[in-house]
Amino acid sequence: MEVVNIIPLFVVLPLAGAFLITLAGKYLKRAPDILTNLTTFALLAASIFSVRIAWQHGVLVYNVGAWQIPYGIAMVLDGLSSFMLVTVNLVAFCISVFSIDYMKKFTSKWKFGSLFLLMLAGMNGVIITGDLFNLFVFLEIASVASYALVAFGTEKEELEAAFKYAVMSTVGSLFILMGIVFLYSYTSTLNMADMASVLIQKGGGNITLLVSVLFIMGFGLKAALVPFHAWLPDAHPSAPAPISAMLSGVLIKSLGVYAICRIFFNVIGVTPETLSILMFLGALSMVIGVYLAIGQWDFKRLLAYHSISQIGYVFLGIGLGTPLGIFAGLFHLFNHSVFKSLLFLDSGAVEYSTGTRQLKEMGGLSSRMPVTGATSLVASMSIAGVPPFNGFWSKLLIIVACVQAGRYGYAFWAVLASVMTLASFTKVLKYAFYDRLKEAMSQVKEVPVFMKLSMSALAVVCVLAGLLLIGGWNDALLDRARDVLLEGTKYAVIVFKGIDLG
Amino acid sequence: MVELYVLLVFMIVGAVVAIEVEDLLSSVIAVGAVGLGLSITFLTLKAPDVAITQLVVEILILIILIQATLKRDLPFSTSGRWYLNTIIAVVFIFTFLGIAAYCFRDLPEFGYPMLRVGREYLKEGLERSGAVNLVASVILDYRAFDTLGEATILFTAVIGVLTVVRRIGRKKVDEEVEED
Amino acid sequence: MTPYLLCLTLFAIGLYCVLRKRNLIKMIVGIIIAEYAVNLFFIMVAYRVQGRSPIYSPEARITNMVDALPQALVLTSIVIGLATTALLAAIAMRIYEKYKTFDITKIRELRG
Amino acid sequence: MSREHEQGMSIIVKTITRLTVGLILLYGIYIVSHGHLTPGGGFAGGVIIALSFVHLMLAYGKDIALHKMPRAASAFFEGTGALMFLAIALLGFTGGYFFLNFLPKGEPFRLFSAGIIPLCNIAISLKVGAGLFAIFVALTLLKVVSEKKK
Repeated sequence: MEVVNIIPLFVVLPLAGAFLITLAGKYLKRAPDILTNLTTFALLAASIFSVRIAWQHGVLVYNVGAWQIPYGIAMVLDGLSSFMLVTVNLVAFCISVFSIDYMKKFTSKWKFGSLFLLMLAGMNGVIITGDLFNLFVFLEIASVASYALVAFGTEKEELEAAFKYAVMSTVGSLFILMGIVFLYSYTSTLNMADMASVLIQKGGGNITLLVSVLFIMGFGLKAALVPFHAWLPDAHPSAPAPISAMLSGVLIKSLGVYAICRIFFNVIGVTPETLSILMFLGALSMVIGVYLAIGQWDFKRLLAYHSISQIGYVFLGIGLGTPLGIFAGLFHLFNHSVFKSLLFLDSGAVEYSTGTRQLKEMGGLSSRMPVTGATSLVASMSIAGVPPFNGFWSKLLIIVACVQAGRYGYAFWAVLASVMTLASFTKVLKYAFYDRLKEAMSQVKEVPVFMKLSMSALAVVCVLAGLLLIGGWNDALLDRARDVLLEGTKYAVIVFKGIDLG
Repeated sequence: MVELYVLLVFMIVGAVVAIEVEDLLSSVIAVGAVGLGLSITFLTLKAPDVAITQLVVEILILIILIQATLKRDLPFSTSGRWYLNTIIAVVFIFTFLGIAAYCFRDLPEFGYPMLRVGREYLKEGLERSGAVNLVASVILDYRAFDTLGEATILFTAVIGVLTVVRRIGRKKVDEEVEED
Repeated sequence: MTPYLLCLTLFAIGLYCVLRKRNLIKMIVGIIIAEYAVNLFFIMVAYRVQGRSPIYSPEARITNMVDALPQALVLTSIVIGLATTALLAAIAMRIYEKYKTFDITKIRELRG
Repeated sequence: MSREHEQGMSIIVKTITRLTVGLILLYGIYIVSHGHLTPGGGFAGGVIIALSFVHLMLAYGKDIALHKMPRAASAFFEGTGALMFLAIALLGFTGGYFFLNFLPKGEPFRLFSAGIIPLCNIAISLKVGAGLFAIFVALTLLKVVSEKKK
């Protein structure tokens, strides 16, 4: 068994888990829980292993069905993919532990488990694939599963949010497919590395301009960048809490940010214009998201607006195009995955115990729910950028990168948005957790053990993630991911070299 | 290639009817006509596999949508002034087409594709995969992984529909709910 | 060139319908039309003048077949369209059950 | 709404359905099994198989169709088809690669040729046929229940 054979497992494992759950889940009551957790744990282990092998080998290419590039589909594991795999699968594992207890409030657990694993398979497929159309197929798997998961409670507002989300996201998919058609016609290949080399030979031309616009609109819709964000504040709060955490934490990143980075940096090649568009949209999302969040009194809706704002930070960092900027953007992506999913899990825990999402109806919960209170404190401090939590380091790096690149205006807006985030989360902490205990809340109990376990694990990651900046860790994970983006369209050469090695 | 233009114009007219007619059932049936036209267009463009699939999928979509609209209310959807809507639509479509026409000069001319990768399938496909139907050899051998994804999407949609049609979504923690 | 533009017109009509119409079924109709247009574009890109369909026959040796790859991709994309449409239709029917209408202006629980 | 009406359409439709539904099913199976030789394939054939059951259901009402193809059976076929496809993909590992066409290619233009392609077609058709029928049944039942509520 060669080491390269691990690559298809990232798709095969969750798919097999999902299929088995539909066969067995109806009859065996514990099967969905056990299968989901086993699968996500195996995926987490595999992704940590993948960091190791990506570090040792550089780029690993797997030809599905033994067909050579560009005739078959190739899967590519490099620094960026392994970084994203770790992010996605870490969060997914914690969430699947959380949902053991949380999903007892819903019927048909096997459908939840199956859809959850299908969504995970879609995200892993998007990250691992090296083929443009294959990326689209997996993107659609993840999207279709997420439409159904948003409507999981089948109440009025959930169905409505799911419909709105599904329509807008499908329009995004159509733009992406249109872009793929144009690129296929222009280059007559679908493999990303091959496409990059053809584009270098033939030169860009007007068609890449049109394709860039289509991709920014399409993936921007998936990532909820500001002019395309209207679905997110409805869809993310409506889903069950573990799914909100999944959507905000990793889905918009793997389908949106990762895909944009991979395609623009490694295939089409970035121009200063695309970078400045990304940066402008990022800054816009950052400010508008936080501005809209301040007025919210619904806990989950507030968090959803903050997701828009934090995605803006990621795009601002990556759009700078400097080594430090990309590094900070990716680091913030990881941090945001961790603390935003923790916050959504906390909101889920509060909803589980009290039955409400309105901040005004809560109060003094930290005395009744100590674990939830403490983890919310950690996560809120992280997102607001208070030292020494992880959010502080990444935001600091983004601002420093802005200043280094001479973009003082953007640095100012980043600081302003950070201050507003802090204000908004001070409000959350005050009203929900540290105010006087209300009468109605005096009977509230702490959540069951699995929920506590998963929240504590994520909180520990929040505290420790700052260590990623130090030495060896940094070298294995973040630096590798950043180098992939900095290489730009040399990606093609590197992938073809990776084949020779394999 | 006269028939291609005729079919395209037919589809555009059908699409305009489908979006502008007020009765939902008529709208759905107009979409059926567009889909039928599309299927024939695929045939004239030498894609029989796609034509068959398009035809059967069209029938299924039509049945599902008619089920959805039948015996439901007749909403008179478009409100607002019609000329305003028309102007917006025409401006929108022509801007889009203008940009596209400008960019399309880079694409290969219609009917003369580059066939960088495609030529390999046409030459070697029979030998290397053994399938006479080259489309089958591409979807199930060269790019079988895509087809796994495609089957998975359909699977996801089935589970998704079963999820959405549940009567009871939420329950108490220890409550047993009868599920179907 | 002209077939490409006519096909894009179809796409624009579908897109216009999704963005402007205020009715759930009409939005689904728009998405279906836009999907048709994208699929058609893919097949057009594959077409060769005087081409044959990409299936060998026992009698004749065929050389000028059209590109088989986009046809395979379109098969996949048709299925994706079917899956999305089925799910959208199911959600729309459930919404109808709750609100007794398909009109989106009367379904405003949420404000984004 | 009267009870007979709910149980299907008129006698003319029922008779024609009885004559045609078998042919449609057979045609679907033909399309699936010759997917690597003629246009069609697992997906189109699967949809045709599903349509034959849909046809039965539209003509005779839901009870008879569900008697021929119970929901548990369609769920089972769907899961089995999906797992079968995945298993074929994984069996490629015996030759060293995921999705390797590990079976002998055979002689062109024969029914048993092209290695794994016919098997994949069968797996897909099982999955697609059962899955689409399940979608259709779910939507129909949804409609029936909501009409009863009125």
